[in-house]
Amino acid sequence: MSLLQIEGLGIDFGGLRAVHDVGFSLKPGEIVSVIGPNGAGKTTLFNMISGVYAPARGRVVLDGEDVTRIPPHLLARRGLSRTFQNLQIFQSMSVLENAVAGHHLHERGSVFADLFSLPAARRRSKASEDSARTLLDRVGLGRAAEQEAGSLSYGALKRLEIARALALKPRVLLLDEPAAGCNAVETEEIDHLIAKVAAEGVSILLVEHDMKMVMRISNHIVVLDHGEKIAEGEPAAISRNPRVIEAYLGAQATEVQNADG
Amino acid sequence: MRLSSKATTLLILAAVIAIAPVFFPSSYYFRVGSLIFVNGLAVTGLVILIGYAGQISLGHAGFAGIGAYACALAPVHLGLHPALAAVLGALLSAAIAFLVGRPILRLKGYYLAVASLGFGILVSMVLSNEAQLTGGPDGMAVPELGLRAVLKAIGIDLSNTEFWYAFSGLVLVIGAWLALNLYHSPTGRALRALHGSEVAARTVGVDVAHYKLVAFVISAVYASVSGSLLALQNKFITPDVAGFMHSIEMVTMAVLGGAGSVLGAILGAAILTTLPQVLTVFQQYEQLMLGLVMMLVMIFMRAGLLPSIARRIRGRAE
Amino acid sequence: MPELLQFLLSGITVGAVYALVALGFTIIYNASDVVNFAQGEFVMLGGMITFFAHAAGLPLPLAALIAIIVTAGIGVALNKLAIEPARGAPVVSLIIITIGASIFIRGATQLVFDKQIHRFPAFSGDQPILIGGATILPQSLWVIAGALAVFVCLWLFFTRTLIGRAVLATANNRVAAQLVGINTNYVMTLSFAMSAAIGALAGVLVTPITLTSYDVGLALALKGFAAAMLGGMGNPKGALVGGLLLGILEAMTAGYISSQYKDAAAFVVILAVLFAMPQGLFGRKSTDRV
Amino acid sequence: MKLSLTTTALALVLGLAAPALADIKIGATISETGPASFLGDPEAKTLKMLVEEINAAGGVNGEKLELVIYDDGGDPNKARTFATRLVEDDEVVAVIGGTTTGTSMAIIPVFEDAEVPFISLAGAIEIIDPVKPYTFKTPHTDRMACAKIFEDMKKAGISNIGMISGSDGFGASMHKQCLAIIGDYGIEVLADETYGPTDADMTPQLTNIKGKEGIQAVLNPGFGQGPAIVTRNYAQLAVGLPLYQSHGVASDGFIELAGAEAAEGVRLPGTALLVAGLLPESDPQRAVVVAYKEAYEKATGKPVSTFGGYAHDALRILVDAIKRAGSAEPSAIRDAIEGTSGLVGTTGTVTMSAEDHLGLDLSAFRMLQIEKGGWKIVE
Repeated sequence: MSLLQIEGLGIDFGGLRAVHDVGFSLKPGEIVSVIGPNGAGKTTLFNMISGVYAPARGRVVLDGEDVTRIPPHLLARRGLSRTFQNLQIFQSMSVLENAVAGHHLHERGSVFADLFSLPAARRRSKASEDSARTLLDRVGLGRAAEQEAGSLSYGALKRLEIARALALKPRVLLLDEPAAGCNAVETEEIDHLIAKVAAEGVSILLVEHDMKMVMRISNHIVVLDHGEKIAEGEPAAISRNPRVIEAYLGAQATEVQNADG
Repeated sequence: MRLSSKATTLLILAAVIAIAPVFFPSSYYFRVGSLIFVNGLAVTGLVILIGYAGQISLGHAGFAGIGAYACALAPVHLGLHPALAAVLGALLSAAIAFLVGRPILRLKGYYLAVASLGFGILVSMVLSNEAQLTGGPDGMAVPELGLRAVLKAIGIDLSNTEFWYAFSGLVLVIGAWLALNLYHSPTGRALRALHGSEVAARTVGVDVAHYKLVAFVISAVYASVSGSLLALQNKFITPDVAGFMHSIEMVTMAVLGGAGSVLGAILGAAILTTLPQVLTVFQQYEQLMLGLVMMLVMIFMRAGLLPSIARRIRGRAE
Repeated sequence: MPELLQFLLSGITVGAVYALVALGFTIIYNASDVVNFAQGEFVMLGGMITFFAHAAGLPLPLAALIAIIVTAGIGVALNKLAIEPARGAPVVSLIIITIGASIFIRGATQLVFDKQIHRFPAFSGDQPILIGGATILPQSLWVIAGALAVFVCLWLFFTRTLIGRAVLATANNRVAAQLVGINTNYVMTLSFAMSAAIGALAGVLVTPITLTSYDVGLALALKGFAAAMLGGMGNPKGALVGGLLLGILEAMTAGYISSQYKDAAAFVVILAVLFAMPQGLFGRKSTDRV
Repeated sequence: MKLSLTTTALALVLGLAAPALADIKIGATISETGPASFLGDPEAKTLKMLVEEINAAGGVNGEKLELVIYDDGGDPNKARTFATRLVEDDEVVAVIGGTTTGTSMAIIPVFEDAEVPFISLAGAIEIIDPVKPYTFKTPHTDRMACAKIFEDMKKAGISNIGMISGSDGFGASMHKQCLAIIGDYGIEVLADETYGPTDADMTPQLTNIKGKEGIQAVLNPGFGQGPAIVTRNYAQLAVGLPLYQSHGVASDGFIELAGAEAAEGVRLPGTALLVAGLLPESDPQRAVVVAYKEAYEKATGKPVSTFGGYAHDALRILVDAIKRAGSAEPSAIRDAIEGTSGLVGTTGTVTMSAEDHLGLDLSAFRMLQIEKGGWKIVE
């Protein structure tokens, strides 16, 4: 029984096929990686699954329910959460507040209670703050809680985004290049974190350029090139697949034309 | 430190309001003070809209106009007490903000600016065109609030300007308290989140359209109450209160002082309200200087006066 | 039927005034994403400087030329002193900076010149031209021709000239434009000079019809801004169509419905258009990049 | 930070407002800038010029006049603050001002509460009707301007007219007043149009008026550039009916803006000031208006306007009252102003009473017609 099912997903930008007929599925607790050269359409695929872009074709099915073209905030309620390739941190908030903000669905309540700072509102805030501190400890940012988010390093911000995404207590987590800009030690930490989260039963969809990491932690790999799925399978099989090797070697020559995905 | 910032802000505000009269040489200063508080209230609402939620409105004077004219019209036509009329005005503003806000807030940046501007202009146009009801551009009288007489009966005898200083000061402190509560609440976090990154806010489950609307409605109520206070204090009101220039003035006060901070925005209101009074000696150069101040602050202190100064002081301390 | 034609001619006259102001907004917006609320002051300066130069004895064409050059210089100064130092500031700060600039220019004009209303003679006399029972003043034709000429020049500038494309490239991606060797500072300066010059030209053309004084800028800027947004900011075609549409709408409302609510009708239509098309009639569609 | 800034501001205000004791301090709040600056600018210039003149001639009752003047920008809220400042902080003995009806109405309560005499320069009849003890005004009411125009129309046998009014305070107020009394003259308004104060073209409205069957004349209450554009559009459309303007455009500037050709034949009720040179030697106003006109034009280099004349009259009334009262006590001045009798000003001969705080009648208005770029008295 798959938790997330992608069927024939596709979108065009200005007449150009950015992503075409991509399909695969995720089981609970499974880690699936999407790889491919720059401009292959990985982030676009993420944006469609998470509701940021409306796909032109295909379906996204979450736990048996068609959630295609449902806006992101409703997907969040259904247990889907994500991080971003280009960081989307709430810059003017503290590190702690960023993590607390991830608890929005658990802490939202009456605006009046919030305006008058009624006990109910304070209780909600307190609960999400406690949970946020635990999450920050988990991603190794416990000591930075009171700092302004803008003052953190790139790698730390990546982990902050993961903490924020985890705050939703998601069933499906989409991670867009979580290890980018991280040093070897940090990469390993993230590696462990992802494995642990998956072990708790959360399905993880991962876009990552660090091939060693991908090969190490993925249960299943989907390969995109020029917006289309060219291969799919277990890590070992993928690393031997001639089409994949060709796509990666040829990528250097074509990278310039596909400036962005 | 962070948690006590709310208490600190309220304490500073209340202390300044309470102590300032000691230095007042004449009751004219009470008048200027009460104007600062009335403007400060509207601007505190804009802090929620601009500073928290990151949305622009160039039409909020429209809500001030609704609040002001409610106090002028409801007592005459509906027989309401002026205080209830102010409440009615606030409810009406909230309802209109709710209806207008949903489509307007889908727009971004300059498009949001022009749409809100259009709304404000429509309100002021109705107020000056419907002369049978509103007295047209020449304005109309507003009945007495009557609270001063009540206070006198229980032994607190205040002059008119003193009363309005105290009363609008009190309302401002309450307004600031609510805004600060909101800042540290789940709703406030949702607003600041969508300000920081709309797409990230969505992915953590924030219904962006809903929360923008919440901020818009709350700030409309602030503007409406501010308009009511102005009308009741002046006992006379003209459509200027809803005019484009008043909208611009409100936004300028907020941004000049620091739209992200309640105290900063109130400081902005204080500066822009006293500036014309201070500049009367350089009357001819008043516009020149006002324009210059607006440009210089925005160029050299982008976050607004108070946050920029605070940062500089903190920077020196470290 | 002559009424309809008269309303139409009136609408086109006023619409051409709005279009000229709106066109001035497009260049600066294209180069820097700044909506310059001081654009109306450029129009005012064009009219005021021309009037005073003409009153001092200069022939009208020379007075107009001086006004355009001086205003262009003021535009450059505005860019150098207020816009360049504020690069990267949020929209609301830029709105306040340019409104501050407009208040400043108004204050200075009232000191340098005066607070009276002025007019200088129409270029080709005041004898109305009869068209099918309706009339139009020769000066209106000058304004309409001016709006069309500016539109065509801008269109050619943006599509056919290297520097015009450089302006667009700068708007698209400043860093990339710098990388391919575009002097973005020069582009910005040029844009402000051109916008100011177009504004001043508008002032020269419309003053015989609308009259001028130190404080006409704000109203013109608001209408021009609304017209530009209606058409879609940044697109010369949008500015032209938006301006004409707004003018005709006002004239038709004044003629057929109520002159009291003609401005209201204009804003209602703008709101309606923006609700249906959030980028205006001809605006660029934008997609969030994440 | 906030405290020190506020105290600096306070100190500034305080230091600059330090009173000089021996002088008679009078105040003014005028719309020198803003949408009514067309009216307020000449008013402020007149006050400053006359105070200088009076002081040069030895002052009033041996004391010098000190004028504290503020620019309210036409904003009633600002005007209210300045009014409070004049009364509470500057402690003036009387105030001239309120360029517009809106600003005047907003500040009247301040003066009535403080019992300081106030002379308004605005048109609406509400300012002095009902009579308030401390409030006076110098301009004719809009209602009187309407009456003067309707009288002239009636004489010419006109019974159906079209109206096109500015939607600003001046136009809207006069529009209302005219409609209130038009029935008394048996005249009917068949078309009632408006325009905005910054509009560039009024041909649609005028086309509708022109197309209405039976209209015999058109009346345009308004001030500023609007009436000039109306007049030009009127000529452009060749409406061909008599055009009446209001006293709001009674200045030489209007003829210049509208163009002599388009303005030919336009009638309006004006004050003696406009036709100073045309007045017969025997006219009691001649000496006053000629003197003011010459002094103003010499001092400012600009032509006089009716509005400056309002300020002139207000100051003359005030100074006359202080002289007669022999005291600079606000209540004494108030009583003396109410006792003003036979004072010749630019608007007419002023005789006030407890029931009449304006003191002018219709004879003060003169029906003027524009001919060949100049004024002619038609009576």
